[in-house]
Amino acid sequence: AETAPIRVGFANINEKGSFGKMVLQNMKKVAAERGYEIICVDNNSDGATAVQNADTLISMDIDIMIEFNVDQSVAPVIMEKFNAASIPVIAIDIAHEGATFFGADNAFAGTLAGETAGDWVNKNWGGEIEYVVLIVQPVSGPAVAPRVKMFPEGIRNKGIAFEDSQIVEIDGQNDAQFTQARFADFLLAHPDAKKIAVATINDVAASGVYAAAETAGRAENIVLVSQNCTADFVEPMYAVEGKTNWIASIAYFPNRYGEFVFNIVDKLVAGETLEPAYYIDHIAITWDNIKEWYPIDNLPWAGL
Amino acid sequence: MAQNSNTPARSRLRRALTTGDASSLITVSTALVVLLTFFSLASPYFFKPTVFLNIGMYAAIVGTLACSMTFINVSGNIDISGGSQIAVVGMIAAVLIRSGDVPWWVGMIGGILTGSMCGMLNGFFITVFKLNAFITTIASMQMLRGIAYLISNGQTLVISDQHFKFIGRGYLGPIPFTLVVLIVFYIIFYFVSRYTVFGRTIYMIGGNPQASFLSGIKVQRTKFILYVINGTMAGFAGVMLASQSGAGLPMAAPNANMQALSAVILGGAGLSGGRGTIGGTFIGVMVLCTLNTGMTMLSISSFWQDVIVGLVLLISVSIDAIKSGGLKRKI
Amino acid sequence: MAQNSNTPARSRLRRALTTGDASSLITVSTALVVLLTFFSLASPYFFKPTVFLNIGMYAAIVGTLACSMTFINVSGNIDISGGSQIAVVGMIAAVLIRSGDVPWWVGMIGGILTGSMCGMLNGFFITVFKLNAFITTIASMQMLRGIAYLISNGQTLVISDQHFKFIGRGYLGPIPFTLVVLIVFYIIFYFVSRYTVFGRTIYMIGGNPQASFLSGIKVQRTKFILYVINGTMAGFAGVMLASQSGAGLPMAAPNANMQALSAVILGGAGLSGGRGTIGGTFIGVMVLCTLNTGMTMLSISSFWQDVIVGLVLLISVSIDAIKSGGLKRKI
Amino acid sequence: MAPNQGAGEVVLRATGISKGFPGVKALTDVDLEVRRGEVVALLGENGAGKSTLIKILSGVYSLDKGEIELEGKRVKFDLPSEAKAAGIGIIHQELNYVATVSVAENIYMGDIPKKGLVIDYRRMYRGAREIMAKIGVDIDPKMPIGRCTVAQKQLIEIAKVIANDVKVLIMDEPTSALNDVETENLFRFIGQAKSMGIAIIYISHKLDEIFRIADRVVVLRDGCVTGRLDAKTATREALIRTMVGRDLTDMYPKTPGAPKGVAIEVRDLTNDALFGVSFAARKGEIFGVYGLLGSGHQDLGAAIFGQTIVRSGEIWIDGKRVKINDPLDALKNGVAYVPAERKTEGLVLNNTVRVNMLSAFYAKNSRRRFTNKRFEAGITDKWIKNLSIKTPSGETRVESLSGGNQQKVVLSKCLELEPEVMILNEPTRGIDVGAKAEIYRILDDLCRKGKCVIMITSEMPELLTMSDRIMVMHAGRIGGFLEARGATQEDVLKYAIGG
Ligand SMILES: Nc1ncnc2c1ncn2[C@@H]1O[C@H](COP(=O)(O)OP(=O)(O)OP(=O)(O)O)[C@@H](O)[C@H]1O
Ligand SMILES: Nc1ncnc2c1ncn2[C@@H]1O[C@H](COP(=O)(O)OP(=O)(O)OP(=O)(O)O)[C@@H](O)[C@H]1O
Ligand SMILES: [Mg+2]
Ligand SMILES: [Mg+2]
Repeated sequence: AETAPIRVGFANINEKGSFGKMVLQNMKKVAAERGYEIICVDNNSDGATAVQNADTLISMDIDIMIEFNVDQSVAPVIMEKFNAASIPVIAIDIAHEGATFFGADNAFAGTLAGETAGDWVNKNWGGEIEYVVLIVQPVSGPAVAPRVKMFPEGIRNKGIAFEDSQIVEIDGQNDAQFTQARFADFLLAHPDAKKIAVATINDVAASGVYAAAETAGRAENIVLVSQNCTADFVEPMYAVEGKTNWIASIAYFPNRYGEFVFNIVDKLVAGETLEPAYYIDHIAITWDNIKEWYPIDNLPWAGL
Repeated sequence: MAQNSNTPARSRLRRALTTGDASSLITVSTALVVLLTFFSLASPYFFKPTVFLNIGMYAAIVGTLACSMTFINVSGNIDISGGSQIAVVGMIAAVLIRSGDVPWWVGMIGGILTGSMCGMLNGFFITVFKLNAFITTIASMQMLRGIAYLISNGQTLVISDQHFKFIGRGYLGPIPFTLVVLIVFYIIFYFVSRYTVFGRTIYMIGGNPQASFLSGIKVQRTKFILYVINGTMAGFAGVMLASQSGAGLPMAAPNANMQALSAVILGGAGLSGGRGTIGGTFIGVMVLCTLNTGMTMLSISSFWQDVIVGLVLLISVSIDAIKSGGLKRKI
Repeated sequence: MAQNSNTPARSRLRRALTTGDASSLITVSTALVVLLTFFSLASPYFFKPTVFLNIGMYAAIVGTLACSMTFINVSGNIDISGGSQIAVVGMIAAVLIRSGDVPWWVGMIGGILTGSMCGMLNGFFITVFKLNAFITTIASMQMLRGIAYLISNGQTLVISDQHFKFIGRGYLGPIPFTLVVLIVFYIIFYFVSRYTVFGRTIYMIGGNPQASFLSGIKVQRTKFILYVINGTMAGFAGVMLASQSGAGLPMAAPNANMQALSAVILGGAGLSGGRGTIGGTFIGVMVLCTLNTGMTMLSISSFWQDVIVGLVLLISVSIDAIKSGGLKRKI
Repeated sequence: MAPNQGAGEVVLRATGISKGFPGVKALTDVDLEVRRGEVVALLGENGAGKSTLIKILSGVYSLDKGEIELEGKRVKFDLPSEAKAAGIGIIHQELNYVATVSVAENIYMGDIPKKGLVIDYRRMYRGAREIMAKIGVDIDPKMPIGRCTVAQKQLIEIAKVIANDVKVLIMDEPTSALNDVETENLFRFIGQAKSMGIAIIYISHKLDEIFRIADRVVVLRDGCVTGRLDAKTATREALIRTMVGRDLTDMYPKTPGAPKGVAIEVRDLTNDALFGVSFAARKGEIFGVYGLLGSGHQDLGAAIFGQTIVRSGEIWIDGKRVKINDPLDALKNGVAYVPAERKTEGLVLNNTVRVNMLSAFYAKNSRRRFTNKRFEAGITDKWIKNLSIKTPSGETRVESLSGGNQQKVVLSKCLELEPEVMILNEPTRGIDVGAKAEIYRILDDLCRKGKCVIMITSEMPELLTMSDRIMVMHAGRIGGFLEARGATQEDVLKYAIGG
């Protein structure tokens, strides 16, 4: 006999970015299509909030949990709560021990960014690099750090050599304008550098980096690869029709997270055995493939 | 006297209800009742003991900070570095416990004492150099946050000690331990504020520091003690948070200070000193935490949550202001 | 009078140098010189015209906000919602420009007027209900930030208009346009503060609002105007920022308000009102921006940067306090 | 009403003015009129409603009922700026200055002279100097007013009002901080103003002044007009009776002291304002301290009590050297102090009468760590009764008490300490005659109980009648000592000006 629909709890990463927004939208859409009841809350990119949300959702009698928490260190606490309530958990992007993992492969994404930049450098700068600048963001936590920290390794994978001393880290403080000012400082401190590879943890920070380079008239001196492939990257790319040194952003397809995750939920409900982890196929979006993945007339965030 | 047309008792009651602390208490209590009713009607999951206990469990962090912050505000001062203090405390506790050299409770006490030391830092600049409290704590907010990151070079430090876990996540029967701690704190602070000379002193120096000084009160010493108490309470809050999240997080509690301050203000302790009650703050904390949980349960977007929290604060202080004649006042 | 053993002129000079605005100005200027010297010695890239122009270019956002915020502080009030105002402004400008229906400059003006309206909101609650400025702007800070997110549902709104880009990124000859704007603002505000009745009125209501009111000054109206001015300046800052980053960002300028406030305090306008100068604030802004740039050039870890900025603030207000006898004061 | 000779047509007429504050009816149906060239004195006990009435006339408060006519036209002032523009100038009871700006800017506050868009600083400084000269004052107009003495500030307050062309000049206790010379200058100016046809409302608790300058007297009690008298014919007794509703037989109830030995000795006290002050005051005497403004007598109490920093000097109490670093040390050594400014130094205005009365008690008896409301209520009620403090109860906030009653709260705070040495700084400033007499009675009582009372005052009558001995100060040093019995004003002034 048909009973009430299965209640799925979803704690989102942070609805204040378009990334989280797209995840949320797709989750809701897919849940509705497949007949699940979904209860959505916002973790606000804060571990402590995620812990509290876990308790709130448990008190709302959910059957299955989709946890999108960016703070690795609170994972054990969260899992302890859901285990105690016997609620199965699918964890997005950050491994939660005891949960089924789905999502980003941060180290792979970082390496891919480096390899993309490496290919470009081999083609355009004859395989030479003077500096590798990593725009880090400690406030976002260590889990996502490999997205930039693996960048140098990716470049080296392409046969480009440089010393560790040529790697410079700048804290963007999760603030585009601050990032911009600091990168402008970097450029001034290295007036003669012509071959700088830059990686950022997201597209917003990258837009700051690129604005600084443009303003200083040195956009030619950098090659920039960012992460997430949101509007911040796609729109300017179309605007200049690929004539930019912000060559790529690594796609995570947040607009399809719902689809992927509910495939796992379906298996769970059907009682199938699950793999411990399901990964996204990250793709480096460049001008060459952008029309295929992000056609201008059908952008995933257009309806937000 | 000629002016009283009512009986003295009635007019005294009316005066008490329309001015000062009692008036704020009524405003904030009304807000709480309205919110509880609204969420109970709007969500079938809200009106349950487990939900309330849960609200209490997470209210402990902000509530503990708000408790001593009430004293700070009543004394005519302010502290906006509480969130950073909590972060440093959690990191120190985590470092100590993870070192494996000391038992978990040494880590706990170390964390709490770290809080006291942060309070001493603030108190030192405020009472020795006579710096403005807001300015001092703007500076220490930045410095302490930087230190929290420096301790582990930005890493989060997972704490897996099973005993330590109990502090933030344990239950005494059905009651969360943090809620018990919170209630004990409020009882103690209430008692101090109402029945001790020290409590009285806080209200006096908030009302008029110069006159208090001339009444033989050691104003600077009292202020210093208040900051140490506030730091110690941030220590307790930091330890509870570290236990609740099972880790020392350098970015911990980014909004805790603003929330605690909002709760204190909702509870009627403004910024001009000499006014406010511990009970009011408690209800203020409950209002904010109920709002958080209720809005989360209703899946209200976090953008709207910001707007609503701001509005609640603004409306309730406006009601207070109107009741005490703010509209009619010319200055 | 008996106490003056020196000649009047000498003692007046000494008085000017050891108390009040001049003293703060000296402290903050010294800080600037020390920093410039230090960074010039420590980094071979620092002491160059391009670096200074660059500091000025990015100082414009915080500098513009700090400019009018000086008036707010001098008048004995405070505004901590500036960062949120900047975010709302940028979003509105972006929406207008992206709509494609209006030319870019309409978007710019729309943004600036949005800032004025945010200022009106603050001014309204502060002057009509007579709410405390800090409390009001805590609330509006949260509300406006929420609104910034609501405008685009959290999306970044990329602005690709080439004319609009000039505002934040253009140069007039070798001079960044934003720096020109900034300097013009400071000249105007300096002039107003020194040579107009309105300017002096700000000092008076900050020094003693009651006395000003009784002397026939329209205190509430002046305050309202100050908040509108401050909002308008946040409008300019928001437009410059949107242009500089080529987008309306709902999370823009998270720390701009604290930085502007720190600059104002460094410049000598405390929080008690009646004190402070536009020139001091300008140097305060330069100190903070020089610190940021210099530390980045030296690749100092951002954790240390927080600690150092806090320390610079604390040390310079402490020096001011000591010079004006804070150590010796009993209360 | 009989028209006064020399007075012209009515300039300001207020009819049926009523005003209530929450729980208080401050004014009931008050009529008042002032004519050109006339001085109307407004008299009444503390809290009678005088200040409230003139605040209504000047747009500070809005009225509940009633009408105001200025030169025959009905007016309504919502803000002080409107009253000012209409030609009403007012000197408030409290000093209203902005400490951080210059004397000239204070004088021209609200209408600084402009040249185009820009302030005309030259005209402002010159104008300020000229205006001050009118009332015989010479202060550098560029100096920040914060460095002026209280008397200078009061004079600047007066200059501020006469900087404008006023039709009506209202003065609320303008002389409470002035010495005789300064008062004379003010009266000379009032005379000029009268002859220029300005209508003047004058409030003071100093009855002598009333007889000197007023044409008519209007007396308020509990917010109602209880009498209108002609100043030329009224007697002192009649005025007091209309004010307080009874006769005041003995204004200065001083019994001669019987000193029994030194209570407190001060040796070579030196700080920023005092230069080697030494004296000894005895048990069972009232030791009067007098000085002109700036002579350091105002700083003496604060220095002994540990409020301000002392550079050198010794204090001996009851034959023992004591170290007083802060007021608490003083309290513990049996010294109590009534500061000059009750509102800023004496009281926590937003707290209750009870809390204020016991503030110093708990500080002194530091072993009491817990408050006890019943115990406190007993003490509070005792003093409310003993000093006849007019307050609804001990739980009333002191901000809602009238000035005189606030002063009594400060006194009872000190009396409860049962001090051996009681220092009072201007104990009766701004206090009505009835309350003044009560305070004198309290001081006399203390003295008879063998306590030492040091009374610092600028009021000559109370100095001469209440003291046993007098110390006169000049320029931070001692000008001389006198036995009060038989001393005259001239004797005192001779020392005060350093003669
Ligand atoms: N702002 C106010 N709020 C409430 N009550 C007030 C206020 N101002 C005056 N009152 C009431 O009005 C009464 C009259 O006060 P007012 O200041 O006019 O007395 P006064 O005659 O000037 O006394 P004093 O001689 O002490 O100056 C007071 O007793 C007080 O109760
Ligand atoms: N908040 C208040 N509530 C009730 N009455 C008040 C309040 N504030 C002031 N008052 C009354 O207002 C009157 C006037 O106060 P004001 O500030 O003019 O000085 P004052 O009390 O007359 O003192 P003084 O005569 O010593 O200068 C007081 O008599 C007091 O009774
Ligand atoms: Mg009065
Ligand atoms: Mg009065």
